Amino acid sequence: MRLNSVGQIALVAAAIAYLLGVYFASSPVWMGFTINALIVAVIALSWNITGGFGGLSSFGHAAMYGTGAYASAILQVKFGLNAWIGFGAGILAGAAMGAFIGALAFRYGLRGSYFALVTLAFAEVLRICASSFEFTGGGSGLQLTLAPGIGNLQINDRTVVYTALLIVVAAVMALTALIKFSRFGAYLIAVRENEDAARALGIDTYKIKVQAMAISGAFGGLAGVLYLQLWLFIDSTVVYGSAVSVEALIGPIIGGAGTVWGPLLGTLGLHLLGEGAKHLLPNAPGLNFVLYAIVLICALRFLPQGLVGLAGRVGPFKKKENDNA
Amino acid sequence: MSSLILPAVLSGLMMGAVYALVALGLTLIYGVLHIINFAHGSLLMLALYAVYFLHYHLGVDPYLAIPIVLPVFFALGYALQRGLIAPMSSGSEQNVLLITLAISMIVDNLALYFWTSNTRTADIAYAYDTVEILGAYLPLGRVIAFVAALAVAPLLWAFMAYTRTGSAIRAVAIEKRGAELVGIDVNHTYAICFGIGTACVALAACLLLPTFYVTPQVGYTFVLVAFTTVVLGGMGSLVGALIAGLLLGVIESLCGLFLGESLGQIGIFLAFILILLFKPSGLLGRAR
Amino acid sequence: MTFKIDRRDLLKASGAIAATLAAPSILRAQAATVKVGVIEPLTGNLAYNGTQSAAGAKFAADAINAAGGIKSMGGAKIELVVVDAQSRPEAAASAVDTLVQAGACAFTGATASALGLASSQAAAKHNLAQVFSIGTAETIVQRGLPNVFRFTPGVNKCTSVALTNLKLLNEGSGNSVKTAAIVHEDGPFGSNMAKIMKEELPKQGIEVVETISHPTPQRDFSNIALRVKASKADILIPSNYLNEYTLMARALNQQRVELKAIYSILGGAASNIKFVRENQEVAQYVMDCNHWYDPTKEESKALAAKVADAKLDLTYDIMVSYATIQVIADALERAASDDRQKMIEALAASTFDGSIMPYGPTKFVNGDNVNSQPVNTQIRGDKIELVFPKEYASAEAVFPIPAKN
Amino acid sequence: MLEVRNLSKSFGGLKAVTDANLDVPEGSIVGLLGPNGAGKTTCFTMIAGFTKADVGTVRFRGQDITGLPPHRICELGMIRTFQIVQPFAGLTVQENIAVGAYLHHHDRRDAMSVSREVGKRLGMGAMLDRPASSLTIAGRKRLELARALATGAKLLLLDEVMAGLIPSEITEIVGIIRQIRDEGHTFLMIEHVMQAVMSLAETAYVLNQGKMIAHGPPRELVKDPSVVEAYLGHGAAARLQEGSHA
Amino acid sequence: MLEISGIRAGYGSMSVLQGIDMRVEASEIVALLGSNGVGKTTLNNVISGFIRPSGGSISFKGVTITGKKPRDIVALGIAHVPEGRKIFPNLSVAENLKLGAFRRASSNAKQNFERICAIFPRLRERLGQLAGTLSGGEQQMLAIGRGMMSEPELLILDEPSLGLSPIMVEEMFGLITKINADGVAVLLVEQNVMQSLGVAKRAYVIEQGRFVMQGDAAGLLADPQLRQAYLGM
Repeated sequence: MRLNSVGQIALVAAAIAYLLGVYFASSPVWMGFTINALIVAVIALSWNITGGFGGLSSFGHAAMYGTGAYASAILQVKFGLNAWIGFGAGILAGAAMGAFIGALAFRYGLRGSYFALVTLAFAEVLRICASSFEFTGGGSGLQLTLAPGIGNLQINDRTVVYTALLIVVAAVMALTALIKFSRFGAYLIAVRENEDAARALGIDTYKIKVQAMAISGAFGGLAGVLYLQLWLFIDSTVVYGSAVSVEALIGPIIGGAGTVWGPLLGTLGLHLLGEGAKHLLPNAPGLNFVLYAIVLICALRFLPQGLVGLAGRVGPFKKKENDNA
Repeated sequence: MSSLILPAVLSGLMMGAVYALVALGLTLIYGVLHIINFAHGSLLMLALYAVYFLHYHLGVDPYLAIPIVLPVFFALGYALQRGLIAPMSSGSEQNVLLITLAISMIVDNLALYFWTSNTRTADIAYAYDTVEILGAYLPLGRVIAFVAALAVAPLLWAFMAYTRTGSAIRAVAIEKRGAELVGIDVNHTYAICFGIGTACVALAACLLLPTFYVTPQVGYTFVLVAFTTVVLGGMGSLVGALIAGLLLGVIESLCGLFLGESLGQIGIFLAFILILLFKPSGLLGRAR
Repeated sequence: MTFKIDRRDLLKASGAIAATLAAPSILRAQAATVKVGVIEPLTGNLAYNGTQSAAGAKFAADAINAAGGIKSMGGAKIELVVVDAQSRPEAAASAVDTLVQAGACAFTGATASALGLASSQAAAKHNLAQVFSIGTAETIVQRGLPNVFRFTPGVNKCTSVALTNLKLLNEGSGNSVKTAAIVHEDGPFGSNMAKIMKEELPKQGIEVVETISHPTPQRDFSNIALRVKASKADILIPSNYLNEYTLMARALNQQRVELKAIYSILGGAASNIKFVRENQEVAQYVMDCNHWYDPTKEESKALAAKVADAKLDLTYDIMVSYATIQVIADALERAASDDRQKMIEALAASTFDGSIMPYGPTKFVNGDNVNSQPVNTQIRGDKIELVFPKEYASAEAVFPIPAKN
Repeated sequence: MLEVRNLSKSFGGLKAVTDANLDVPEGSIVGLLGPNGAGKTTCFTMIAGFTKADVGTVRFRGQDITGLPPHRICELGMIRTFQIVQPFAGLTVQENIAVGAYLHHHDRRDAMSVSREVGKRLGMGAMLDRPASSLTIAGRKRLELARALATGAKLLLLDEVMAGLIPSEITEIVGIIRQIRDEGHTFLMIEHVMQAVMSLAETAYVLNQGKMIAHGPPRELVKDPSVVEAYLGHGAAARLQEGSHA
Repeated sequence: MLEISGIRAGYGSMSVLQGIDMRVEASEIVALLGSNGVGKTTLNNVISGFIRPSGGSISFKGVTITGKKPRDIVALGIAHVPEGRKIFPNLSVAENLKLGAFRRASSNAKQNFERICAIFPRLRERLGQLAGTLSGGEQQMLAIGRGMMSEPELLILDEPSLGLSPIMVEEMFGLITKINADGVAVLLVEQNVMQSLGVAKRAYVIEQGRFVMQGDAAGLLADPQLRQAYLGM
């Protein structure tokens, strides 16, 4: 997590100040809104592994998100297992789904828009399957029994939920940083930048890409499980819908793909933007999305490296040796 | 059930023609600009509203709306590419995707705001008319759409094959640098292509409205199938899109008949994934 | 030190936004007002129903305010706080936070069960009452949440009443209907309904010869119409939404499917006047067992007039949403306070019978209004007539459909 | 160390490489020469496992490596570089080299220290923390070499490391290659510029039109009329003969 | 006709051309020689408008063309046949040729087409064939033919003999002379030094973005420095 400029430090500091400030704002709206944003940040961080570091832009991260949520929900609802087991299983299921999609797609060397389309198609197939089969609850979806308690991973106190999510996001970011500054991360970036050169350097690029999909899938599954435990209800559109896939990629791209802070910053920024748009146009549902989309287009045009990249240009530090923080 | 196979195949073909019509514009844009146009469904919706309102307010028959709607949507598509997508995307494929997404967000929500979410159907005298073919009753509107698709795909193909603009589009699609070398204005050609693609969607709207409804969400009903059609037919292949559209219509219809309508949809997406995995170039596409 | 500044800034910022939110209400707040929430999907795929419901709530609030507001609170006016649930559960849940912040005493919503489940659960944490306008899933009232009040009938009651009525109708026609085909959307309500029908119809001597589920959206109904035709069913029992119902009706007509009756339960289109207007021919004699108001009441007639003035379609969403605001207003009247806990108590004790719905006095048992009931409507000409129960009926049922010459 | 036998490859109708044979003894520097489009790079891609040869075998240290994927070949100790050098843009110079070092040093600290050491050896000590994308052409060529060296490979296939360099830079890189060789590495290098090869290689092979037309010490090769003609065109040998007499 | 003065250009921070001055007169063949990666292709791309130079200017027939778009430069009469040919493989030979006249939809396009078919009889035989299915030499001919379709006064040929068999190379140089004989000036970038100097009137030798030798083709051929540059002897 190295920050290279005054701007980046200020940006991160602002985000941290905001996240801590939520504790003191004593506003359920801010807390609720930030809780939603944090769950989205987890799926954004998931996308960031493959899309950011690996240069593999997926358009179907809902596949992993939904699989995590459904796996956990099915185990709890149909098999009566404890939520904590479901939690772990959801993460594993997400990882398995990621690895499966990756194994198939990369076997045939798919990349670019083809990869995006295949992932999109996978999410769609899963959505249709989930709404068609009995054990996934069909179109009715799955509803967890309301039974608050830490044993069931159902927490009523919102401050506790918020704190837990902050810890989860911090942990996922720490893992991201760990990956970024590890052999695996270096390999993944090498694959993104130049796959042939990477192969020449002894990297099994297929394996690396599938592993990246598995890790990304685990994070995606985690996000799905968090959603499930928070709202206790899922159906096929809610967790496999393309809205999830869009949210997964939009945050990192706006925040700065392939950075540790980008996905969180982008997601928070976009949610704040959405909330702001809603307040600017309170009596015109829908028009807030129009405003949001316009700002999004401008951001794409004027922030080529995302928020982190923009901030990086504000007061950059001189390079010192040994600045691997 | 077996007595239903023939009518099912026929109605699949009719529906498939609509998929092909929607996919024609998409395949053109996809094949030439190499971008995934996520606004395609929203543009279809917009065109359906245009046709609907022409009928509702001015009494223009949807089929007679074609000469009005087509040029307008061509201009719209041209302007979108030239004025918005190209300048705002800075040449990044990922950005194009997100910009088309943003466009669809804008169009959808403006439609919702101005026209509300009411379902509208055009009150047309022949809406219930059918044509009897091989003992099956086929809706007249669908038969017209089928015939139109069969006519339009070759027309478009001929346009691409035999006109100066057509060959410029094909040249830009495959060898951008070479096209620049012979003096083709690549950005203009891209925009023309986007315009034609959008005009195709408008045509699909004219042919679809008599047998369908329009809501601000109606685009999503067709857009994913259209993507499938494009990939199945081979990126950029117009004739491929036509064949793939018809094929998907039949697959969907037969899978729906035998597996149930819900699960039948999976047939389409399985076909999609299989084709992407094993023959990414599609039925009539070139290996890339 | 810096930390304090951050906190203060943040409070200021959130205050500013809260102020912009509340700005319109402050202007109107010269007379005492009491805030009632409305959480409906105004965008996304449920936008149509959500927008209709929100409109219904507004008509009710206007009517109550025009009649002097909440008298026990010195004629306080009802001010609606409408929040978009975006057709997504988490947005519905977040909307509750907005209501709490705005100071709502109770709220109504939320069109789809998935949204309602999420919102009521979130509201439980704030002890905020939700009076469900529409929320047919039985899980809504099975969670033991004290803040949940469902004014309208759930899916079980709707189907059982529908079955009872169907039995009466069939007996009246000399049991002319012997076989049935079910066409349902594969979502929660359609699937549930189909399941119950498949179990219950045989008990009435009606054999289910075909069951077809389809997704939403479904683009083509030709196959479905053909299968219904091939099954030679006497009666078609559809459960789907307006768009699909429209396409289905057309396909049935085009494929020349002859039926003795079309009898839908909570049908999206059969109770939609626009469908009736635009598809008169195929809509004739279609019956629906659904939420519907008591058309004989003066207030109902007034509502119908206002809806027509506003150029809206008079759908059941408007009616039930109107009625739930009436229920909330009654509870406010008795609680004489906008305290959330007092509202829950007042609602729990509700015996209100002044709503526009054809119900007896309200009685919430575990949050479910045991005196609610669906009614049967039938399309006749360009009107939707109420045919069952008899005491509210505006027309005599026609069953089976008279044969065409 | 490397034995290439009867290697052939055609693309469509075009025969890119026909029946190529080649030997690289351990500790030597062998050149692979030829004009543009002669098939040199195609040879490399086949030897290093990037494309499958139609016919022929490749043996490395006695082991048949024909058809192995590139990463397996690299693990065995043979690595190729690319003509167009593209550093991994998101990484610093040191991290770039570390991508190579990670092959046998899984721990980041080890890999980073190996890469620092390799970088210093190649005279890149001062730029280790700079973003790789900021390097000049010469810097990139060095980085490419450093990255390859960091994998611990013993045989390096260099594809035109001198192209685009100015004479002083060429002299430097020639020195570096010599130094690495003396540390126990073996080189097979594609060069278009014969000048560079002359000063480095003991033996060279000349490829023209996909065929090996000559091999031997470079100094003799430049006198070989067939080589001269391959380079300068038909009739060049005779003209040159004339020219040197004039 | 073509005047280049003080051209500097590069990619990003990398400078490739460091002040190039050259000229090409009407109807002459000028050879541009030099080994790989010294900036020959960059110079061509600057002339045809693909790369914006960071300094210097180019004029063609007295008109400044620096900063003009490639398509406008084509219209002025400079045709660029690039390295790698950049033909349209999925279009037929005839379509490729017709597109060459894209900026000159004039009445003599047909006449010009016939003229080119006459110069390249092999292309005439394959008019209906997809360009991608041609052999390397034929593709090169097509690329040149396509360039000729714009009726240029200056033809820039980048490595036309690359990857061709010796017989094809002979044929190619024969064609270049033939084209030149029609009055078209040719800027020839080649590695085939002997043959280039054989057809060219004048030549420039470029090294590291600078000209190190220039002058009469015949004179250069005899210069031992040239051998040095190429063969290191």
